[in-house]
Amino acid sequence: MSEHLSALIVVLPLLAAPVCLLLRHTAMVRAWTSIVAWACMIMAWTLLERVQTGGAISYSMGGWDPPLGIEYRLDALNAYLLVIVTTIAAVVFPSGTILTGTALPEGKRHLYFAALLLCLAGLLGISSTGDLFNVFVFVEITSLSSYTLISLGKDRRALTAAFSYLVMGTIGGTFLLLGIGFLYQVTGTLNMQDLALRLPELLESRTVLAGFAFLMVGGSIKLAVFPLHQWLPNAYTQAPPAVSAFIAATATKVSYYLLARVIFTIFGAAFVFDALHLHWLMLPMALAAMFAGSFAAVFQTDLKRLLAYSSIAQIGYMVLGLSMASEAGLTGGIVHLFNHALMKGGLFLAVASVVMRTGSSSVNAISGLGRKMPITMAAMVIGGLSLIGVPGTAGFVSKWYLVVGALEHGWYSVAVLILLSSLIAVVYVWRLVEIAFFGEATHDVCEVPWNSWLPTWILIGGTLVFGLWTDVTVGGASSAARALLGGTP
Amino acid sequence: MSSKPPMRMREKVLLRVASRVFIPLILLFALYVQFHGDFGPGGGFQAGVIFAAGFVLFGLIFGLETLQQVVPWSIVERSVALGLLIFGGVGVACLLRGGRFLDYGVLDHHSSMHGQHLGILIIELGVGLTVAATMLAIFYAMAGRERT
Amino acid sequence: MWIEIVLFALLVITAVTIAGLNDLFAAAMLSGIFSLLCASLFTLMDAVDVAFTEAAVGAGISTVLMLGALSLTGNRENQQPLRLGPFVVVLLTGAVLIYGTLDMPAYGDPAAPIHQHVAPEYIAGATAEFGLPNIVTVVLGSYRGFDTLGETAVIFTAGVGVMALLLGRRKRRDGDEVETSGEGHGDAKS
Amino acid sequence: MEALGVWNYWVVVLLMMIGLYTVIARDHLVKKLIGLGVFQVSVIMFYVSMGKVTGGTAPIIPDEVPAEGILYSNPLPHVLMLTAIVVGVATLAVGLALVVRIREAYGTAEEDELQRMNGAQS
Repeated sequence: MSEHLSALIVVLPLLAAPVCLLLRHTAMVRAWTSIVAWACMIMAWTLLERVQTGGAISYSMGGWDPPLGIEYRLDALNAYLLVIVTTIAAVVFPSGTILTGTALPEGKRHLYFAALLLCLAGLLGISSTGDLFNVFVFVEITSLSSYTLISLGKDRRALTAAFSYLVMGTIGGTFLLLGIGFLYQVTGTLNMQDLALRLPELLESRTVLAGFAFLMVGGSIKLAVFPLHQWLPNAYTQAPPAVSAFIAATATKVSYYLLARVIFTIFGAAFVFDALHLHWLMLPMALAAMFAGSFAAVFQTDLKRLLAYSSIAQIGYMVLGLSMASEAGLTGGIVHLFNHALMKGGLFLAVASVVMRTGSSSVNAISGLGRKMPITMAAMVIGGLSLIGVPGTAGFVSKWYLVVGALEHGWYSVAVLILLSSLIAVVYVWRLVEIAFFGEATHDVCEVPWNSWLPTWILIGGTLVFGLWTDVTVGGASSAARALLGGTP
Repeated sequence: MSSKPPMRMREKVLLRVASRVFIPLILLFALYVQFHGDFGPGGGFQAGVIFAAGFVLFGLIFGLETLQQVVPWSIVERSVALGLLIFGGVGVACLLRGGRFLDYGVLDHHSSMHGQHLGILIIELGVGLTVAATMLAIFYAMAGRERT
Repeated sequence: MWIEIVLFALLVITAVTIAGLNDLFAAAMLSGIFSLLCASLFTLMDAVDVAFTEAAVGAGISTVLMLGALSLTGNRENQQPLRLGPFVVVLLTGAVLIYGTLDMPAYGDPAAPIHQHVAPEYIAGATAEFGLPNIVTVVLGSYRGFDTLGETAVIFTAGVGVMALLLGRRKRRDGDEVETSGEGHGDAKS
Repeated sequence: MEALGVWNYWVVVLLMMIGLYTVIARDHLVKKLIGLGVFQVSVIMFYVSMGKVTGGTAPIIPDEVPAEGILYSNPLPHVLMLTAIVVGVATLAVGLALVVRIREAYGTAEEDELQRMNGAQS
């Protein structure tokens, strides 16, 4: 069975979702969802180990060899991504706060878990497929389940947030479809490897250029790259907090992967950066995102919205790494995928605990909670420190590589700007610390039960562990970066 | 959708009689599309849509309550799940018989062509079931709401 | 050739009318007609399966869903002027699209790359390995069966979404029609 | 003259632009979804146009013996577009469900009014 792992890791959650509708009973469905997430995580770690020792794995669905059939292809980059996505799922799904802030009555909760599993399956599908049209199909599975999950937030604004996301997401998805169509029309293939073989002689074609543009814009909408980010703050703010934790930690990572795959594997860095000079477009956008996101975060009165704006800034860091197109820069961007998933997932879970106890996610809700809920608040502080990039936390590691990458390019001003934008993060994180530890206690609450704070601490603890012990994260990221830069692995 | 003004009795009788003829025809056509998809245009998806249309028509004429007696909600919800499971189950069966996921050829060890036919037939059934049930579920969900 | 030009002209007229209409019932019906016109064009372009599906889905199910939703939400739309910002975005998108078409193979050209690579093998394989006449079914079911599994999952996801959003406000014996999604929910009457 | 060979793509582009404009510029949420539908169907039209081969027939192999030498239109775009149609109707269903709920919760389905109400709330 083990050679089928790369198919099973997607198929298992995909088929586990309908099982939720048959089980129906909330407690059973909840346990089932967690078991599936854990199984996926074990598969992902196995696959990563196998890819790192034995090279890329190709699996042809239906036994039809590519380009005839759909190929699932895992290399150092996807396997790394699978580990991120499944690990976050395995931590978030069993959390005691998973249902906090949802508007679902008892008889419908199994639908919520089905949507979570579908979202997971979609993300895993995008991450591991080697077929461009198959990407579109799984993008739509992810998107439709995310719209549903977001709309289940408690406030009625969750509905409008989900609708705006639906409109933006569908436009993005249709742009992807257009881009795929343009490339298909001049090459006759949908397989990524095959496209990479056939495109080099067609790079002068205006059809290929337009196709590239649509893929990039479609992917950027999904990733919420500044200035296409408007849907993100509302969606993350209104979604149930555990959903925000899951989506913020995984969905943007997968979209980022998609862009990297298009740029490096399908088109090749030489075309994108040497011929098109795309970095002169990406670099300002990344810098603008870093500053605009951080600035906006400073003025937010809602914890989830604050974290959402900080996400936009963090996406900026990742895109910055992409635009460097060097090993250090890409390593920084890719390792930041992992680190940001840990810290944002942990922070949103901490907010979920706050919502569980106080019923509110406003910044004022945590006033004085440093004494009432010390475990949760300590996690929030460490997560915040990691967002800033304090040495010893995971956030420092990614920023270190980004600064090194910038210096290698001779972009000294960019390196300075990275440090400056981190200073803004200090402002909004310090504000939280001040309110939590020096504010008046307005809510008379106690700490959340262990099954709620433990998931938070697993992720936040991860940011500490991977802040010091970087073998796995940086090692995996740099081999992924080399695989990308080396063209087809 | 359900809270339409009641029709006059005679119109309703006419509709009911006409629907007695048409609804079985629609369902029959759906079955034809389902199983003839290998030869002409059509397949599970189109058949599912038509199948659901037949039931929706029934529900519009005889009322949501009557339709729910014919096709109870629990069956609809389970069918939505079951269709996808049938499709995936075929894939898993291929794995168990030593092939790749969805490699129907291994379903029949004597003739891979026959195995392919069998596989396509079953997965189309799965598609049809999920599509028909989902469309019906959406109708139930919408028709059960009242205008605010 | 001429029939295609006429159909395309009708499509453009329909689309412009849809964009301009304030009566949403009419717009929904017109979008059904738009789908039907597209289905006719698909038939002319030899895509019988797509035409069948588009007719059943676009002109059938989608229109019914829209009318159903409109009966719950009302069909009046406020008048609004032409907006400059969206207009610029759309023009820009259109410009890139037109730019992309300039190097495309001509419509119907049998030498186009997509007819040379992969597709011939499907056509050959349908007879040799399947013995089935409908090539589309063969590709859909077997060669690209995993896409179809994904497609079924998309439908399933939509079902889950609609059930989660709309189900359960029916009047049941226990009267569990609360299902709030916020404080203001449900009591805002039109 | 070669550009004339792609004239139908230009019409399709025009349709896409009208659809996209309806999505972005109109305020009523159902109208947005209708526009989204026009946009998606136009993309489907674009794909199906690619698959057409002049002098070809529908990709269904006839029963009669001389099945060789027949020119078929490309079946792959058709297969892809069947999936795209499904995606379109799935999105529409979820979108409409959201509109119904929004209307129940706010009493309106016009975007500008919704924004005003959301702004007043926060």
